Order: sequence, then structure tokens, then C-alpha cells
Amino acid sequence: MIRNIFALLLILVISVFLASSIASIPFGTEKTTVGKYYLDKTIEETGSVNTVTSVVVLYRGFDTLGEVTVLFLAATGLGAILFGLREKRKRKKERPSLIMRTGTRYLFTAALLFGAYVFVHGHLTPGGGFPGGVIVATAFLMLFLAQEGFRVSEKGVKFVEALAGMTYVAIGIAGLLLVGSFLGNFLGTGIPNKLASAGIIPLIYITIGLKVGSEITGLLQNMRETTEYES
Amino acid sequence: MNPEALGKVIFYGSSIALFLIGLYIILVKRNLIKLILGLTFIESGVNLFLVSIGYVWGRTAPILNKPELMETPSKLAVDPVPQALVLTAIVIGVAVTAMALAIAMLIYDKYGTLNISKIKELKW
Amino acid sequence: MNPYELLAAVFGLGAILTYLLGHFDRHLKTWLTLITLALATYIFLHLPNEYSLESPSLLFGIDKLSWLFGILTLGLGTIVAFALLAYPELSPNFYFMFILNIGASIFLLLSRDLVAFFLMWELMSWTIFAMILGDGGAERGRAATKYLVWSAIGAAFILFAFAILAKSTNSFEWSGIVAGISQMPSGWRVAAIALLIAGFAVKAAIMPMHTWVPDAYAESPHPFTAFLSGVLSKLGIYGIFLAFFVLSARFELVNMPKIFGTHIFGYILAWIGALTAFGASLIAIKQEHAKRLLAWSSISQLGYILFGFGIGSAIGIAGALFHAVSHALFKTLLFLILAGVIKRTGTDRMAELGGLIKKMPLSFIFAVVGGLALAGIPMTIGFPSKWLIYEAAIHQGFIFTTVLIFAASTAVFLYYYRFVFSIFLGELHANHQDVKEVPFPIWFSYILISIPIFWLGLFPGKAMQIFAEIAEQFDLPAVTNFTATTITTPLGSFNALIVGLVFFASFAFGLLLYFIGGRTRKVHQYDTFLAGEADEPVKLHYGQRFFYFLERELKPLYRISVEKIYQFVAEFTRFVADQVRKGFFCGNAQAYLYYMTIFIVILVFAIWRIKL
Amino acid sequence: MVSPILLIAVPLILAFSVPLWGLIHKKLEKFVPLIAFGFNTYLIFRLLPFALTERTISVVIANIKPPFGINLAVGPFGLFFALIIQLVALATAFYLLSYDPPEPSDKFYMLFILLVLGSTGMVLTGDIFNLFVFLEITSISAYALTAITKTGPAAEAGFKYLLLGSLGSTLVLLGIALIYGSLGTLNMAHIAHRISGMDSRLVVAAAILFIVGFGVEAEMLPLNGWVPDAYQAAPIPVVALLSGAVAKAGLYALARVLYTLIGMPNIIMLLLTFGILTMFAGELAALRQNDIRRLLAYSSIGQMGMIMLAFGAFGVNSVFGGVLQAFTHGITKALLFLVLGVMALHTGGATDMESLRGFGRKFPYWSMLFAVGVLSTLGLPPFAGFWSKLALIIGVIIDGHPTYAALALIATFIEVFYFARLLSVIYSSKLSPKLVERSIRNTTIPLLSATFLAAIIIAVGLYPNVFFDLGDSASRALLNRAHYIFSIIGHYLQSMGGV
Amino acid sequence: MTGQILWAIFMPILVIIIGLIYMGLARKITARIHNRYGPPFYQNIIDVIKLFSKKDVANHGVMFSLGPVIAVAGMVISLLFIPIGNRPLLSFNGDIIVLLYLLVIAPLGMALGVGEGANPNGAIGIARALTLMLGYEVVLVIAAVAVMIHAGSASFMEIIRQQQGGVAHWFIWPLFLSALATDIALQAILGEKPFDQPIAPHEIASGPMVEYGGKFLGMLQIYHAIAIIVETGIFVNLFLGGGSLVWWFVKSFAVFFVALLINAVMPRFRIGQAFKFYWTYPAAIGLVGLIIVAIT
Repeated sequence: MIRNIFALLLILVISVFLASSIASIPFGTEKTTVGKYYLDKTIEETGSVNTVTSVVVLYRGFDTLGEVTVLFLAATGLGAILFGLREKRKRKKERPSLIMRTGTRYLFTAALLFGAYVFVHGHLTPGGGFPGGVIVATAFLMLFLAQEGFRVSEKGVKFVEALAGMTYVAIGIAGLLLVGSFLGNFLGTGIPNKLASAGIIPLIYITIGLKVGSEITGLLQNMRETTEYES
Repeated sequence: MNPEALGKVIFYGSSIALFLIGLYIILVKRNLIKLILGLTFIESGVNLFLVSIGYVWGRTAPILNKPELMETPSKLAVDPVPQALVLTAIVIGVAVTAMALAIAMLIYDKYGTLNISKIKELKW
Repeated sequence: MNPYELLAAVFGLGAILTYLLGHFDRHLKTWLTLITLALATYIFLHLPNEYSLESPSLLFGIDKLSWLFGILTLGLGTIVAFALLAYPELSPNFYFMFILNIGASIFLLLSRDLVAFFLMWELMSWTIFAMILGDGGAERGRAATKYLVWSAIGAAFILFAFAILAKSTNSFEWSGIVAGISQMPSGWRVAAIALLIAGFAVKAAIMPMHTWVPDAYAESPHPFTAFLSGVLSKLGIYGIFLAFFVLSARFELVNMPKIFGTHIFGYILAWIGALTAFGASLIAIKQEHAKRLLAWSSISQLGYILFGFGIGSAIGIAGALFHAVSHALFKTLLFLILAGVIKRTGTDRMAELGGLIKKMPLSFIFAVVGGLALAGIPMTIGFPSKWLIYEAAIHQGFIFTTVLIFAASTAVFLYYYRFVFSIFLGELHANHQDVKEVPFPIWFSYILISIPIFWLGLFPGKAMQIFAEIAEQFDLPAVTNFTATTITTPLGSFNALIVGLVFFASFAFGLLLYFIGGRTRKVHQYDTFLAGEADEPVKLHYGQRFFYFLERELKPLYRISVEKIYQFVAEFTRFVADQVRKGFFCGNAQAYLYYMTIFIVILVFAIWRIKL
Repeated sequence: MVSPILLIAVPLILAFSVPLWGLIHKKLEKFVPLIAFGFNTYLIFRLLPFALTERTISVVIANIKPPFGINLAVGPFGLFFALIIQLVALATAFYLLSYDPPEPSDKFYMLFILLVLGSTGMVLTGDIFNLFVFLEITSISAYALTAITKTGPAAEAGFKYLLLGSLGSTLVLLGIALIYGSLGTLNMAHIAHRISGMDSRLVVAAAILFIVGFGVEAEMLPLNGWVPDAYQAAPIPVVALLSGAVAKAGLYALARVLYTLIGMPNIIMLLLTFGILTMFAGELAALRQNDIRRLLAYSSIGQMGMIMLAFGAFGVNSVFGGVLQAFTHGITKALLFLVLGVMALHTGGATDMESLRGFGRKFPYWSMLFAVGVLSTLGLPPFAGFWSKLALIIGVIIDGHPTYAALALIATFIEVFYFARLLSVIYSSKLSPKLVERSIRNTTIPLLSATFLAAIIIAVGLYPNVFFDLGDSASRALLNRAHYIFSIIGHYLQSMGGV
Repeated sequence: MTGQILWAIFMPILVIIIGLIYMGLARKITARIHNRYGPPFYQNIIDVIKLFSKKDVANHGVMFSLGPVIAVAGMVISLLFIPIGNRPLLSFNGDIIVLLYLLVIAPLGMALGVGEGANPNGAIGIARALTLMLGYEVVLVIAAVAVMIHAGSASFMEIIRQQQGGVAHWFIWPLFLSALATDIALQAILGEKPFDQPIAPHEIASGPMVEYGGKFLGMLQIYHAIAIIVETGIFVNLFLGGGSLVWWFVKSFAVFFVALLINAVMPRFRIGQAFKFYWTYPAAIGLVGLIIVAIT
């Protein structure tokens, strides 16, 4: 009880602190030089109409590389920590129904395709590598749920994510070699609103998509095999 | 009440609220899972704040797939940077949460409890 | 190659070689040590005046003072190393540290800027730690720890003072500091010099910085104790000399309040020195272990030296330096003798020794020699040094401190007689019926040390010459009124040689009386006081609590102890430490989250200043 | 000049590639970290001559000049810390050759590489949000590595670390949001140039958030509850990196943000107080500690406090001492922990004093290395620690904070006490029953790596010149704010007609 | 010069004889005070001759037999350093402090000899003597320092010169307290009651002398004889202004006589009490005197 009150006091102070410091930040008005520059220059510099994408992949591509690394970390760390936990306490559960099993089989390919579409069109439409990858992973999730005993091969997942990640960095280094700066755009920008445009953005998004997809799949697999039998 | 103040109250206020709720959970709850929830609350509060910074009244998403947008993008589209940042931040948050959950599972496996005040094998 | 670099190289290579080859042969390491020291001495005697190393910018040089102390260090170091020939069981690490330590001491004496000085000081300090730790018994570990903490405290004082000096004279070289010190704000200057003296006092075993000394001396390897007490404590004296005369001799020019013709600073020093000499010698009286007895005696003798510095007059300085030299000589001798005794009998508890004069006559003779010097009997080096100090004190009119000093030097007779009686005289202990005389290297080192003891005792003028040169080099007042054998002060004069000759004349007179009387017959010691009625040996050695009636009377004095204060500080620190450890790092993650939040709140209140 | 970006790119690609090596042959995995950091060290030494000049240059990424693109701000200060990290990483990676990591091994190596990579990125990047991303890379891999042994204590320590660390980095993100919200830029130089125009209370708020956020990694006083636990539970090589790389990176971030971004002397001065408090907390907690790992952890806290103190004194001399101390502390602690790891091999994993009593009698060379580390930590010649501690204390006094210097010296008395006690236990004559004659594993490789670190310590102690020059240019570069701003976004300001 | 040398050879003999006579007189006077008849005043001379003519003396070793020799030698040399009856021999080659240290040689040598005798009584006697010495040396030094400061010199000749010209110039008047303290110290220096613990016959069988017989004992007698003259002589020179030969001995006997009277009527302190006594009252008296001197 005392703790709650004490905590509330602390929080009160912090709330005052945050509120009155944030309050001095203008809302809803244009303030940024950088963002303005991006909006104006994105077409001619990157050829991608989706400014967010161009920012994510090109202007702040380095962050995205880090972001991918973080996701990779999560997957790796999870795998590392939960390793060996899965052999414990298996319990029987009843098999999923026929409808689910067949339905998921058909849906699986469609989901894969949709994911691929999303991350290939990252520079044209909302979405991009991360959502695309997650959609791909959802496809596998369906199978995990529906097909009992279904497993993706560890090696395969590893292989894909490793290769995708290396490709990403390799593209970056290629930029360093060709145009003299890491992740530099060494392809033409092309015509806006066309699929084959925006230089290396689609390539990067493809690698990201694959990587995210495989990582989250592996992650789900790790989680699944430990948690499924808890309930 | 002018729109800016209103926006501040709604967006900033709600993000601060999220932040504080998370903080309260962290400080008061004993269950690891709840603590992790508190962390995610805090993160989402910060993310909400970050994304609401970039908003500009009466502008549209920064996807320049319409000609008029192509003309003067910086007059019509909102600031894309915070969105990119939030994208990154969200992914990072997911990663942290996943990691936290994994460690929590491990702890439960070893200690058989999720009560943080009972997990004091390392001390002094 | 520059001689200085050569010297450094000799020490470094010597140490490493000794360490590496020391594993192969038991005696090789000692010989290598001796070679190293011999080479070092040769180079040391041919050093040019100045040498500067660019980066890290270190400045070295040699002058009379460093020459004097350097000769002491190298000479006694060599002699001790020679005695080490009898200790092949010591590990190569010890020899490594020993050479390193001597090298550090030499370069300490040669250093001419603060960084070099501090570098060598620290090197010298921790090598001593390593040697005390040695093969690491529990007691030795405790003593070594105590020593290292104390020397860290001393080093901290020195470092702090150096930083202050460097900051306010913005120079790291002695010359620049000496030049700039008179411009320093006087508060800072006093603080700096007081800190320096306090820091050096730790190594010089001045009360109240002395508590590490008895333990360290008792636990360090026996031959090394001689070096530790004889030479290394003198480095602290050297530092005090620099701090007090080279830096603050100009205090006379600046108007400090004066008492009895010396500025108050010196007066305080004199009091500290006198109290150290007095208290330490009273404590020495009641020791049961010979090593601790000599340790306390060292503390008291070093007190004399500080007292001489405190007087600060020409005679005082000369006397203090002289006493530094003589203490180095006779204390090394006494500790070496004790080392020999321990080597043969394996103990230094005086109650378990006794009667060794029958078995080790040589050791006894040199114990007497060392004792005469320690007690300051004329004809040995011990007298002129003490005599100068007394003359200076009386001439300056330091009445109370003089009385204390005299009392201390009377106490010397007590503990010295106790030392020599309960080790060499009295009844021979049953276990020691068949101990042998100490081996050649050890007794030969006795002889080597005794030569200067008598030489300078009969011709003190030789030493006075050097002191006069030192004094004039730092433009201090100098004693000039002396010949090779005579020293004359405003109070009186003393002719060492005549005293010596006359003593031998009257000794002849005594012998004459002896030969007038009838012949004597050697009888067993039981014949008289047991009327020859003891068939098996009975323990009648009066070696324990020799002065118990005196101890009984001095109890109130013994009750005063700084040790208690240190104990309390240590206890308190431990208490706080446990509170921090158990209270703060309590192991509860949520508590840490609380700390974090509270920290934010504190910061908010501290720098962000809430206003609504 | 070779592009410093490779310092990040090459280890990254190698980290991604670890599973592939594993697919070829299981043994190959453990060489990947060695390759990565061997290459990095080579690169760093190629860059050193540049680090000796006081220039800071911006390495643009994706061909977009700052402030619009992300860039690496490669200056002496950053390179100095990168050097520390790479050296420790190299030694540790070499140590790994004989270390069999907890399963799954490939993941362990990836996390290991990424940990170093993250801290390297932190000290090199010139973009605040990018700094945040690298902070997250570092800390997440650190969480994972702390818990990777999958024992109860490991999990507990990892969770504590994660709670504090993630909350801290979220606060950092909030601080970034505040700054972006009012300045609309993320490039550090740009922020530093503009910050004078920003509402001062907002700046202070951001400063508070940054201090708390980075303070967690920098082991600052109330935020370092995780340190002893993590150091005790994590695998030894990871511990070496925690003190050698992560703490240093956090410290760098703290210094960079406070000096370059915020640049308010009165806020920087706060570090004096935090530093001294941290120092006392660490040393006092270590005083009665019997588990050597934990003792070293506490002493690491104390040392970090000392460095913070130096950075807080806000002057060239003290910062000079601070960076030197950071170097020696990183190397020395890594050495101590590696040696301790091998010691534990001889006692069946126990690291408390009693079971290591008399270690020095049986294994003289190992304990000699350990003694080198301890003496260097105590600031004794002829080891690196002497110069750094000397420079630090004198610097703090010369920059006008004698009181704090005196307090720091008092704290070091405690340090001397427990380290002397530790040495006397290790060199004690009576042996602990737990000591075994031969270790369960061949210890030549650890021997080499520990000798490598000890050699650095002694070499720097004997020839400190290069070391001094590096530290000198590093400290000047940190304090020279205008030059940093100009050399990163000078062209942009000119194009805006600024400057 | 030759006269000096002759005097240097003759004077010790004279002093020995006179000292032995002093001892004889002491026995006589004490006896009379105790209402006994007592031995003739030349008894001690006869004793010494008898002791020296004894054959076959017990001996415990070299140091044992060197002890008495050094004792006599030490006393003789200190005798040569104090001017007797304005006849300075070596007084220019050493001052009071030198003398104070020369005075120690004799007891030290004797102590070493006794030590080799390995008789606990002897050792205890030495321990007591040293303790007593620690007691009275302080008092003596306090007084001596007062004299030196007052005279501005530490040389006997200078001090005596300043006291020339009649009783009024003796230092005993300006330095009365110091003189008093010195006299109390003298009681112990002479080994008279109540400060004769070192040679307390009934407790430790006359301590140091217990092992010595025959010529050794004779030498110790001689040593004691010289000691009496030297020790009283110091007082005479410091406070009673020296004087011509006859006067000098008269004065010294007067000093000795005072000690005798006290001795005759006093019991013996315990050694601890004696030590404590010296560090309290006489030391206090001396210090007061010293402070007075230092101030004026």
C-alpha cells in the first residue's frame, strides 16, 4: 500500500515533468527542415514515390540495417535462450479439424504470394519489407496452428535469413565500391510509379522481406514448441 | 480551445498517459509478465508521441502517387521521418519484448515462479 | 648510450636475468644480484649532472644529496645482497623485486621532476609490498596489506601535494617549483608542504603514520628487513628534506611566526619528532620479539632525524643528516645480526633465546658494536650525530623537546641491554646447545658495516664535509667549524679521536689492574648460585618481561594509542560498506527500477526546476 | 584512408554468415569472431594516424550528405574508444577459440559479434537516432548473452539487466523525440548547432532523459544494480566485453551527448557528483566481497565512477585523464576477467577467495598476469594504470576540483585495501583444497590472449608516448565543439549562408 | 705538557685512594648514626688490597672478566673529562654531554659482564639499575640543560669560569631548583638509600656483584670509589663553582655527606616507586627551574 502511494507520488512528479516539457513542442505545424527536404527531393533522388520507404531504405537506410539486425538479434537470442527448453513436458491435444487443415493448405500459397507482393511493391504502396515479411510468417503460422507436427527445417530458416542478411550488407558494400558510399544507390532511379524503379530500394526490400519472414517464422517456431503444450 | 491545444491534449496527453500507466505497472506489479506489459506500454506511449510529432494539420500520407502531390509534396504531405523512426522503434520494441518473454519463460522454468520479489538468488 | 639509460638498463636487465636464471641454480641469483649492484655502483659514480627524457618528459640529475643517499643505498644494498648468499632458499621473485626496488630507489634519488619522482616512489613502494608478502603466510599477508594501504595513503598525500604545486607554479620540475613557490598563495603552500611531509612521513615511519612498521618489519624476510629499516626508511627522510628545506627553506624569507628562532613549522616538526622518538623507545622497551623491538627502535631513531630537521639550524641539519647516515649503518648491522640469529635458532622470541655468546661470539661482538653505535657511545658513529642534535636543540633553546629526546636516548640503553642480554647473554637455552656461528657471508657483512661505523666515529669531520657541501648547495646554513676529528659548536667542542685514544689508555689501565690480581678459573654457571647442586639444566634465563616493574609504572602512557583510532575508522568503514552492499545492491530488480525513477525525480528537482 | 564503415559492415556480414560456416563444419564457427575482430583491429590501426590529428570527418552513408543522411562522425575521440573496444574484442575472440560456448554455439558467436559491433557503432555514428539503434543492438545482444548459459542466476541477471536497460533506452528514445520535435533534425552536429535556439527547459529535460538512459550502460550510481549480477552470471568472455566494450560505449554516448549535443557546463558538472558517488558505492561494496567475480564487478563500477568524475571536471586535462583511464580500465578488467576464467577452471568453477587461496603457489604465471592487472588497476608503475590515474588526478586538480580529487583518492584507499587482500589470498602459502593440478581444458590459448592484454598494459606503461598523443587529441576533439559541428555540416551551413 | 701527563697518571691513583677513604668514612658515619662503632676509615683500602691478593677467582668467560675492566676504564676516562680543582685535562675536548655519555660506558661494560655471569639476580639488578637510570637521567638532564642555557655554554671550564669570585657567584643560587633536583638525582646516582635497589643485598644478593669475587670485586670497589668522586664532582663543578684542589674535595665530600645522612635514615623504595618518584617531584622541580631559566 505504501509502495503504491510512493509510486504514485513519483509518477506524479514525472507526469508534471513530461507534460510541461512536452507541452512546449508545437503540434500539427510543419517544423522540420529535414522532412521537407525529403519530401521535395525523394522523387528525383530516389525515384520512389513512397517517401516513407525512401526515408526508411535510403535516407535512413543505415537505421534500417540496424533494425533488421535487431530483429535478427531477437530471433537469435530467443533461439539461444529457449534452446533445450522445448524437450520438456509434451502433452497430447486433439487434432485440428479437417476444414482447417485443407483450408490452410490452400491459403498458405496465397498468403505467401501476398507477402511477396507487399514487399516487392514497397516503394510504390504502403507496406514494404517488414509487413511483407510478417505476412509471409503468418502463412507459416497458419500451418503451425493447423497442421499438427508441422515443422520448418531449422537449416532452411537459418540459410535463408543468413543469405538475406548477407545480401543486404553486400548491397551496401557494393554501393561503397561503386558509388563510394555504403548503401549508396548504384542503380538508376527509373520512372516513378513503375515497378522497376527506385534503384536499390526494391532489392533491399526483397532481402528484408525474406529475412523478416524467415526470422519471424523461426521465432514462432521456437515460441510455439515451448508454449503450445502449456495450455 | 484552439485545435493545436486540443491536438496536444489528445495525442501528447494520451501518449504521456500510456507512459505513466506503464511506469505505474512497472513500479507496483510483481508479476514478470505484467512488468513486460508495462514496458510495452511505455514503448507504445513513446511511439505514439513520436508519430504524433510528425503530423501537420490537413495533410496526407507522404506517398506521392498523385500528380498534385508530385508538384509540391512538402505543402501537402506530412513529415515522413517520424513515421520511419516509429517503424524502426516498433520493430525494436517487438524485439525487446520477445527477448523479455523468452527470459521470463526461462526464469519460470528455473525458479517455478514469476514473482519478481522471489527472484533474488543473486544479491549483495 | 647515456649513463642514465645504461643504469636503468643494468637494473632492468639484471632483475630480469636474475629472475630467469635464478630458477636454475640456488646461488647464481645472488651472484647475479651482486654483479648488477656492482655495475650499478660503478655507473652511479660516473653519472653526468643532467639527463632529460623527452616523452614522457622526465628529468633526472645528480647532486650532493642524491649522491650521499645513493651511496648509502647502493653500498648497504650490496652488503645486504652479500649476506643474502647465506639465504639460497629465497625465491627468484624476491631477488627480482629486490633489484627493482634498489633501482627505483636510485632513480628516485636522481629524479628532478615530480612525475619521475612519483613514478619511482610508487615503484619502490609496491616492490616492498611484494617482498613483504613473500611466500605469503597469513600474518605476512596481513602485514603486507597494512603496509600497502599505508603507502597508498602516503602516495595519495604526495600526489595531491605535487598536483597543487604543479598547478600553482605550472611547472613539473623541482627547479621551476622552487623558483615559483614564493609566488604561491601562502595557504596553498603550507597545505602542499604539510601534505608532502605527511606523505613522506609514512615511509619514514614518523608517528602517527608508523603503525605499519612493526608488522612489516616483523614479517618481511629477515635480511631484507635490514635494508628496509636501514635504507628505505631514509628515502622518506630524503623526501622530508626536499619538502622541508628545498621547498620551504624560503619560509624564513616569508614571515612565518617564529618560536625559539625557528618558524612554527619547524617547531611543530621538532615536537612530532621528539614525541616519536620518546614514545617509540618506551614501546620498544616492552617488546617480546627482537624484531619488533628493533622496529620500534627504528621508529624512535627516525624521530631523532625529524627532530633535527625541525630545529633547522645549521647544527640541526648537519646532525639530522649525520644521524640518518649512522642509523642506516648501525640498524642495518643490528638487523643483519638478528637475521643471523634467527637463521641459526629459528626464533626471535627473546624468552626462548639466550647464552648465544658461547656459540656465536662473532655475532655477539658485532651486536655490541652495533649497540654502542645505537646507544651513541663515543668512538662510534652514533655519538657525533646525536651530540650535534643535542647541541643544536640546547643552543636553539628547545627545552622540553630536548628533555624528551634525552629521555628517549636513555631508554635506548634499556631496550638495547635487553636485546643483547636476552639473546647473547644469560643462560644458554636447552634447544640451542649445538648451534653454530653464522656462515661466512653474514659475519663478513658485519665487518663490512662496522668499518664505517668506527671510521666515521673517530673522524666525523669526513662526513661533516659532505653535509656542509649539501647545505651550501641548497643555500642552507652550514656547520663550518670542524676539522677531521674535532667538531666545535657555540656550546662546546668534541674531539672524537682523543676520546678514542684516551679510552684505550684507560682500558690499558683497567687491564693492568686485571693482571695485578691472581689468575682466574673457569667455572660452570651453576657453581655459584646453585652451589653446584644442579645435575640437570634448570631454566633460569631472565628473558621474559624484562622490565615488568617499569611497564607497570608506564601503563598510563602505554594506554595512549593511535592504533585505536585507526581500528575505529576501519570498523566504521566496514560497517558502511556492508550497509551499501546489503542495502543498495539488494538483488530485487524492482528496487532497481525504483532507484531509476527516484533518480529521474531527483534530477528533475535538481536541475530542471518544476514550475507550472 | 580506408572507410571506417567497414568496421561495422564487415563484422555484420560475418555475423549473418555464421550459420553458413556452421553448415560447412561445426568447428569453423568459432573462427568467425576472430576473423571479424582481427580485421577490425587491422582497420583501427590503419586509422590510428588519422586519430592522432584532431580532425573529425563525416563518412556519409547512401551518398546523402548530413544533416539529411546518416553519417559516421569519425573523430579521435570516437576512434580512441573504438580502439579500446576492438582490442578487448580481439583478445576475447581469441580466448573463445578454446572456450566451448553454451549451445547453440552459432547463435552465441553471432550475438558475440553483434555485441561488439553495436558498441563500435555507438562510438562511431554521428546521428542520434542511429546511436539509439546501435544502443539497442548492443543491449539486446548483451541481455541475450547474459542469460545464455540458461541457468537460474543467468536468467535472473539477464532479466534485471533487461528491465533497466530497456527502460533506459526507451527514455533515450523519448529524449530523441523531444529534440526532434523541437528541432526537426537528428544529426548530432546539426542539433548541436541549433540547440542554443531551443527552449532551455526542454534541453534540460532531454539531458535528464539521456543521462538516465545512457547511465544504465555506463554503470552510473543508482542505475547499476544489474552490474554485479550480470558480471557474476554471464559467461567470462561476455563479462570481459561488458566491462571492456559495453560500459565504454555507454560512457562514450554519455560524454558525446552531454559535451557535444547539450554542451551545458553546469549539467556536465553533475557528472562530478555522480562520479564520486558511483566510485564510493562501488569500492565500498567491493570491500567485504568474497566472490572475486563480484568483487571485480564492483571495482569496475568504482573505476567507471572515477572516469565519470574526470569527464565531469570539464577541462582538457581531466578529460585527458578520463580517456586514458577508460583505456586502461577496459584492457585491465578484460585481462582480470579472462585470467579469473582460467582460475575458475582449476577450482571447478568456484571463484570465491577461499577456494582460490594459494593459487599463486601452484600457477605462478597465471597469478603473475593477475597481479599485473591488479597493480595496474591500483595505478602502480610500470603499468598503464599508473599514467592514467596520475593524469586523471592531476588533471582534475588542475581543472580546479581539488575536493573531488581528494575524495577520489580516499576512495582508492578502500580499493587498495581489498586488492591487497586479494593478492595476499592468491599468493597465500596454504593451498585451498579445491585447487586441482591440471585444468579440465588446455589453457594455452587463454594464456596467449591474457598475455597479449598484459603486454599491452606493460608496453603502454613503459612507452606511454603514443598513448598520451592519442588521449590528448581525443580529449581536445571532445571539447572542441565548434570544430565538430563545422567539420560535419560545415558545407550545409555555408549553403544556408550560415556560420 | 709533561706536568699535565704526570697529573693525568697521578690523579687517578689519588682519586681512587680518596674515593676509598670516602667509602670508609661513609661506613663509619653511618655506623655512628646507627649508634654502632663501625670500621676504621681506611678499611676499604685494606679490603681492596686483600681482594687483589686473592688467588683462584671464579670466572664465567671473557666478557665476564672484561666487564670490571671496562667499568674501571669507563670511570677513569670520565674522570679525565671533568676538571678537578681547576686542573682541566681533556675538558676542552668534550663538554657536559660528552661526559654524560662517557659516564655510561662503565655501567654498560659491567652490565655486559654481569650478563655473561647468567645469574638471574645479577640480571634483575641490571634491569633495576637501568630502570632507575631512566628515572634519574631525565632529572639530571633537565638540570644540566638549565645550567647550559644559563651559562650559554656546555663546557665545564666556561661554566666554572662564570662562577669565579666568591660564593655569591655560584650557580646554586640562581639555579637553586635545578641544584635541588640534581641533588635528589645524585642520591640514586651514588646508589644510596632510598635508591639502592640495584644492589639491594637482602633482595637480590647485592645484584650485579653477586657473581664477582676476588680481584673482580676489588676492581668494582675501585670503580665505585672513582664513581663517587666523579658524580659528586659534577655537582661541584656545575653548582658550587669548582675551586682549588682542597676546596674541591671538601665540597665534593660535603655533597657526599648530605647523601650519607639521607642514606642513613631512609628505608628502600620499591623500584617502581623510585622510578615514579623521579618522574614526578624532582622532574617537576627541575622543569620549573628550567622554565625560569629559559624565560629569564
